[in-house]
Amino acid sequence: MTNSEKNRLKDKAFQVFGIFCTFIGLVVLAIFLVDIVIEGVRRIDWDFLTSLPSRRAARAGILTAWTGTLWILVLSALIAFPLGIAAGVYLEEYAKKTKLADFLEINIANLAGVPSIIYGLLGLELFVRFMYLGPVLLVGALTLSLLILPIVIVTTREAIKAVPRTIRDGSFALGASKWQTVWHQVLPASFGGILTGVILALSRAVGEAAPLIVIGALAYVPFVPKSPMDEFTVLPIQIFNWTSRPQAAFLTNAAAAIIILLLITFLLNGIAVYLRNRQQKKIKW
Amino acid sequence: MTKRQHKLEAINLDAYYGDFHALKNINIAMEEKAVTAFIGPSGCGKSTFLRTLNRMNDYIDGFRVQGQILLDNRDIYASNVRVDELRKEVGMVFQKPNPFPKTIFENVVYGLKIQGIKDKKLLRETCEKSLRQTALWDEVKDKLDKSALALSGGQQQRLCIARALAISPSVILMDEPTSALDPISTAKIEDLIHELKQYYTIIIVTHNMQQAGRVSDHTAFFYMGELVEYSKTKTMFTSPKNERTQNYITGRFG
Amino acid sequence: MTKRQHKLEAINLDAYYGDFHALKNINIAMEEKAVTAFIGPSGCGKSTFLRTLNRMNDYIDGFRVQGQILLDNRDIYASNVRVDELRKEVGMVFQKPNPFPKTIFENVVYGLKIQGIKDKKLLRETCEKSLRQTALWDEVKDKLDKSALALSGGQQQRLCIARALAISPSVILMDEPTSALDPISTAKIEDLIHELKQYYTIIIVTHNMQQAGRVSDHTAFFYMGELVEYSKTKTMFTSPKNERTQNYITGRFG
Amino acid sequence: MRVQERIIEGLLWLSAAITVLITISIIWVLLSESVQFFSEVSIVRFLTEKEWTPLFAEKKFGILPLVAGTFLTTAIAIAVALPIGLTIAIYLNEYAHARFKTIIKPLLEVLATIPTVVYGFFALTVVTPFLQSFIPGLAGFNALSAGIVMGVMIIPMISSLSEDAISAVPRSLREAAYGMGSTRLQTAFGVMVPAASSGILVSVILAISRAVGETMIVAIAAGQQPRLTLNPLVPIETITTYIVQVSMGDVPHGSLEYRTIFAAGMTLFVFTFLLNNLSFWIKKKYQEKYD
Amino acid sequence: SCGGNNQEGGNDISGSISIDGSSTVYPVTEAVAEEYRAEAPDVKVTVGVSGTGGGMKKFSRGEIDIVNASRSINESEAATAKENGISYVQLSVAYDGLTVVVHPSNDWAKDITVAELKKMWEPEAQGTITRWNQIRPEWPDKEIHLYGAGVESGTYDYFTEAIVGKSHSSRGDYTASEDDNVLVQGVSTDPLALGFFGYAYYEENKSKLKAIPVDNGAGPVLPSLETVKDGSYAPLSRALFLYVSSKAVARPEVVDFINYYLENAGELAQEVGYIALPDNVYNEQKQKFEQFATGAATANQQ
Ligand SMILES: Nc1ncnc2c1ncn2[C@@H]1O[C@H](COP(=O)(O)OP(=O)(O)OP(=O)(O)O)[C@@H](O)[C@H]1O
Ligand SMILES: Nc1ncnc2c1ncn2[C@@H]1O[C@H](COP(=O)(O)OP(=O)(O)OP(=O)(O)O)[C@@H](O)[C@H]1O
Ligand SMILES: [Mg+2]
Ligand SMILES: [Mg+2]
Ligand SMILES: O=P([O-])([O-])[O-]
Repeated sequence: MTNSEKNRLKDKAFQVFGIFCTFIGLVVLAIFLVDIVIEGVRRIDWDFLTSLPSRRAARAGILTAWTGTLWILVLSALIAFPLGIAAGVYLEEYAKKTKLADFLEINIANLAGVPSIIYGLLGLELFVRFMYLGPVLLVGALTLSLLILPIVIVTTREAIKAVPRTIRDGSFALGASKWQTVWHQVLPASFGGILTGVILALSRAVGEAAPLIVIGALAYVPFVPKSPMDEFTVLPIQIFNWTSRPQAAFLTNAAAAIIILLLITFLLNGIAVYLRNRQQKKIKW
Repeated sequence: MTKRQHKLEAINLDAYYGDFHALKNINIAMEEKAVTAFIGPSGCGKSTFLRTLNRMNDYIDGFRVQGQILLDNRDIYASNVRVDELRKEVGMVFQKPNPFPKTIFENVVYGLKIQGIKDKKLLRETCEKSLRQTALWDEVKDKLDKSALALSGGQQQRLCIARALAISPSVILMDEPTSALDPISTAKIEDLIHELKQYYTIIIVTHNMQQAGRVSDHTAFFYMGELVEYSKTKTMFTSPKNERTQNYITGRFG
Repeated sequence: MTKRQHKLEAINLDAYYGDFHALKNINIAMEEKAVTAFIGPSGCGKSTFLRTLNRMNDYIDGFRVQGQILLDNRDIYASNVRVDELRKEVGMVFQKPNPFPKTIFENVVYGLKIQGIKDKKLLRETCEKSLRQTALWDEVKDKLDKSALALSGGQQQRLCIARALAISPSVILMDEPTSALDPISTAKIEDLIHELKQYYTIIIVTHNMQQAGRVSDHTAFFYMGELVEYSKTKTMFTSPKNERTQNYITGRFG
Repeated sequence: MRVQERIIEGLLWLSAAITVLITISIIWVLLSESVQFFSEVSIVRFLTEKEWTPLFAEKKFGILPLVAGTFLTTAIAIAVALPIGLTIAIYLNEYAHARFKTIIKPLLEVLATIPTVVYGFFALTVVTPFLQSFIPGLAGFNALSAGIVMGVMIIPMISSLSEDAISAVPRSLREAAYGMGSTRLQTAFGVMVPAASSGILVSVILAISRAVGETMIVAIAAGQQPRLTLNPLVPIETITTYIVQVSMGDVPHGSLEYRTIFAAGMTLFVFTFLLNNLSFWIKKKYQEKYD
Repeated sequence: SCGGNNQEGGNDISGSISIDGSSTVYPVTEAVAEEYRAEAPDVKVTVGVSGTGGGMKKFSRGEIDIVNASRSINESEAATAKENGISYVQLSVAYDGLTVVVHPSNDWAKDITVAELKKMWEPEAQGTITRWNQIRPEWPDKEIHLYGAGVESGTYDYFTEAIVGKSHSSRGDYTASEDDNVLVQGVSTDPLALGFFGYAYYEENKSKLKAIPVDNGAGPVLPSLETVKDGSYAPLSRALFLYVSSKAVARPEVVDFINYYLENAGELAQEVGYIALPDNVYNEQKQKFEQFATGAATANQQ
């Protein structure tokens, strides 16, 4: 009897500890967001969004940074989206379960685990040095595309995997070819999931600073980039730059820029979650 | 073409999933415009055999067959056979209704569309004809452009049959077509099978022996990859020759 | 305690998964040291009911019961009942053999260990006794410290029964205990049930009507959450009172 | 028709093959520069010297201080994230209501979506001053607050992956445990955690690999001073920070200094590569235990 | 064409100018570039911070137009420039006093001699001089945390030259950054810190830092406008420069920018915390540049 009571007590104790642990992360998150909002929100106004960088914290804005982020977002999507989906489709629908497919799978898992800064080194050597492109938007986008490609591939595969076998069987049984089945059934049915994955990947790209620093994108860029061959800066780099300044006014700027960056990240994630939920509601297999 | 000839025939058929020997030396000949039922305990190879009949297992890695399957006396595994053509000849219906997540109309005409047929009128006519054949027309004619997923399970299954009929096959394979359905839908599908066997050769896998008794002309009993017994359904259920058949039919296992 | 008294009794029992009404006003009394079988088509609530008998559904979100379940005339849903004590009284065996990924020995004595029993000798004795009861002792006595996952499916299932017996319950619930097994293992388990009913009250869910006929004293037929018919097994199979029972038993559906 | 199918398949194949090309490029880039580096600096020096001052007149090429810095921040991060993450995983699986779980899990995952510069900012401007209020000797740049914040960042990684691993344990096992009268705690630690141990291990390894490669948090908050120490209170430098530091100044292509970042990158790559493959191997080996 | 005709205004000038190099000069150039935006909005001026050394390397390879420098070009850099067919002009833009700083709570380091600085920064100090009391016995027995300019910087070259006696020679176990902000950040949050960087960075963060007077034999002297200007803050006073490449002056926007720079450098240098040169010196610089520009133009035409 005592044993059984002791067991129940331990059980309760762990429950309390579990609640504590679950909330500690969220509490930290909350403190953190509140802190940043208090610090930065008053700094955000139209001028802040439309001003170029300045040596005076009060006059400095994030126009270059957010336009750069937007450019990077679009360019990376254009590069990683088709490539990632095509690779995902190949691996899920076409590749035979051979050694080669195993190798591809391990390889992609590995790429997904390569630290982002290594992609920076790759971009530096390949695009900046070898191809002589310089630290321009296109190079940043290429570097980040390579970085998020594995994520896009993996999520594409999961989305495709979620399409039930029976749908493919149904299509094949009516005489459809492999590509017809993929095109008419698999892709439409998994599109929501794929899009979700791509957006999540992009939200990762939007937050990256390290690889861009390595390719040399840390500079005073007081103009809005007009083409992929322009030099650029992005929000995380602007934040990094301001964070490393000791003056309080720049830290306020950094906090304000962080709010914008978080809004973009959360927005992207929100869209992804929304799409995922809608997808789950819409199609019940 | 006279009735009661052999539409489909397996000769010394072996099938493997990788190293696993799933079908062992199957010899069987199925009659035209009749219903043949496959029965047997779970995992005995019924579905595997059924799916070799329209080469549905082609895309499974490591799957291979030895021996022959003759459709109208032509080996369907011969190298000059185009799988898509074969599948137009041999339609298939699955255990779980699997309508595409598209409209009812799109479901029925899918097979035609991927053949490149674009003629609106023809598509509409075929759609109506197939839905009438499956006694679904009256139930869905007002919502052809609604999602097929909104139909009930029984309706979905009949839609899948209609979809198969739309490309005018001569053989229809059915893998436990009623096992996910309620009694009333089951009865409807069974009636439908009765209707359809005038025009089509039907092969049905079922785990419900009473169903096999009700709908089929011939029954094949599989056990562990072997075809244990194949005979007229009546004979099989009244006087099985093999002890394992007997045990299975009387519910000693399964 | 005389035999043939009511061991377990459900009174006006309703059960819900969220809004879904899974069991509707069930009234049934199960006899001690006898085998009661629950039959019915898939989804009719057999498992749900079985699992209310040892409150296994407690952890399912949104699941709730109304009405009473009496074990030896005490309501098991009363607030002073401790679930872990209840489960020691009412053991359970599942559809798929589910040994823990531990040694055979550890599996059998798991229930004792979590009660805090550490006495090596006692553990060993109970282990042997339980394994003997399930006729498994001779097959595994030399590999008690080997992983239970290495056993065959049938052995695993008997191990799970042994594991349940080791904590000396008075009731054993079995949810389709043979549906994943081969004919020979099935026969062994059925024999075992015959043996065990001398000492235990056994309640078994099965989708195999012949099995119900072979092993049970009483049979309950569920349909769509209702208890349609409950009577002596022989009576049920020879002269069912209800038309739905009749239809089910003769395989009109399911 | 046939030809078209072939062409499409070819294109798809090409896309998949690009991933191999990326790997090859990474290895080639790192190797070609590192090989030149090691032709000037012996591997023995690289691995055994205790100081890292490749940019100074008195050049020392011992990677150990950077490895120590990386190890220190990673260890602190894991010490924070593992107990919390694992407890969360168990709590969500065995105790929490399903509804609660569906709300909490994505909320926790928010932690992982926050850009790491933001964490760096947080470590430098909030956590360090907070810690300094009761650890007097704490320098403004230090491994401690960077490690703690990194730990917070990877909590969801461990909790989510472990939670997945635990919920992948067949329900039947949990039911068996409950059926024997186990409490939730006994079920969790006696049955679920052991059964999911390979998945949990994988989550921890991946978290380590993530922490090892993490850059911005340490670059902002941990300092830039290569120092062979396990003292978490002083400025240190990680491998990643070194690469960032050098990239920020211009190091001319082709110089020995330029190559040091590739040698450092190679070291980092080898670490994470080994960790990733280890996790992959464990997953492959043990995943099929349950179907 | 030559730059001469565009001198008078040139609001419609467009193009891009890339500048890189010294972090010490950066604040001045940044300020000029920012103000210049109002003058010529279509000229894209990017300013990087690679340190004088880093900037010089890019400059001598012809990758950038202008380099910020906190020291004069050295021989090897000049040689590379010559190899690449680049000639250049050196323009002085301001004075700086390299400032030695500690944490404001540091109540022991009231002054420091050049010898003591040498003792703690010379290469031999690495790993051995690690505590305050090793430098001056009455200072506390506590760890010393050093922060200083990165090796690519002119500040580093200048400091090592002036203190250790040999350019580019120092210990390596300190927090080295090309970004002086990081150094300010580090010293201002580390009670055991000692660091050095350009005067502007001290000036801007006075409240968080404490400058220590440097004793060069003539008693401790703090850096300030006067002591830098009159040379009494020795040996850490120095001039800051721009180098403009001969290839770049062919472009009107570069010429326009440099003229604007020299016009406003005095005021802006003061604003960001440096010491302006006398007006006549700025005029000399202008003439020097004009000569160079015309010279380069003829050279280019040939
Ligand atoms: N894709 C596959 N890869 C490997 N083995 C398979 C595959 N599909 C089926 N099998 C195996 O082949 C055997 C026959 O399977 P099949 O699906 O034909 O059985 P079945 O008689 O249809 O059973 P059920 O009644 O459960 O549908 C089984 O042992 C099964 O495990
Ligand atoms: N966790 C759950 N949440 C919601 N509904 C459930 C849950 N478990 C079962 N149900 C529903 O309750 C009904 C009864 O399920 P139950 O598992 O008791 O059926 P069963 O008779 O045991 O069927 P089977 O023969 O397939 O095991 C079904 O409609 C099922 O969908
Ligand atoms: Mg089957
Ligand atoms: Mg059930
Ligand atoms: O001014 P520097 O950045 O070269 O020291």
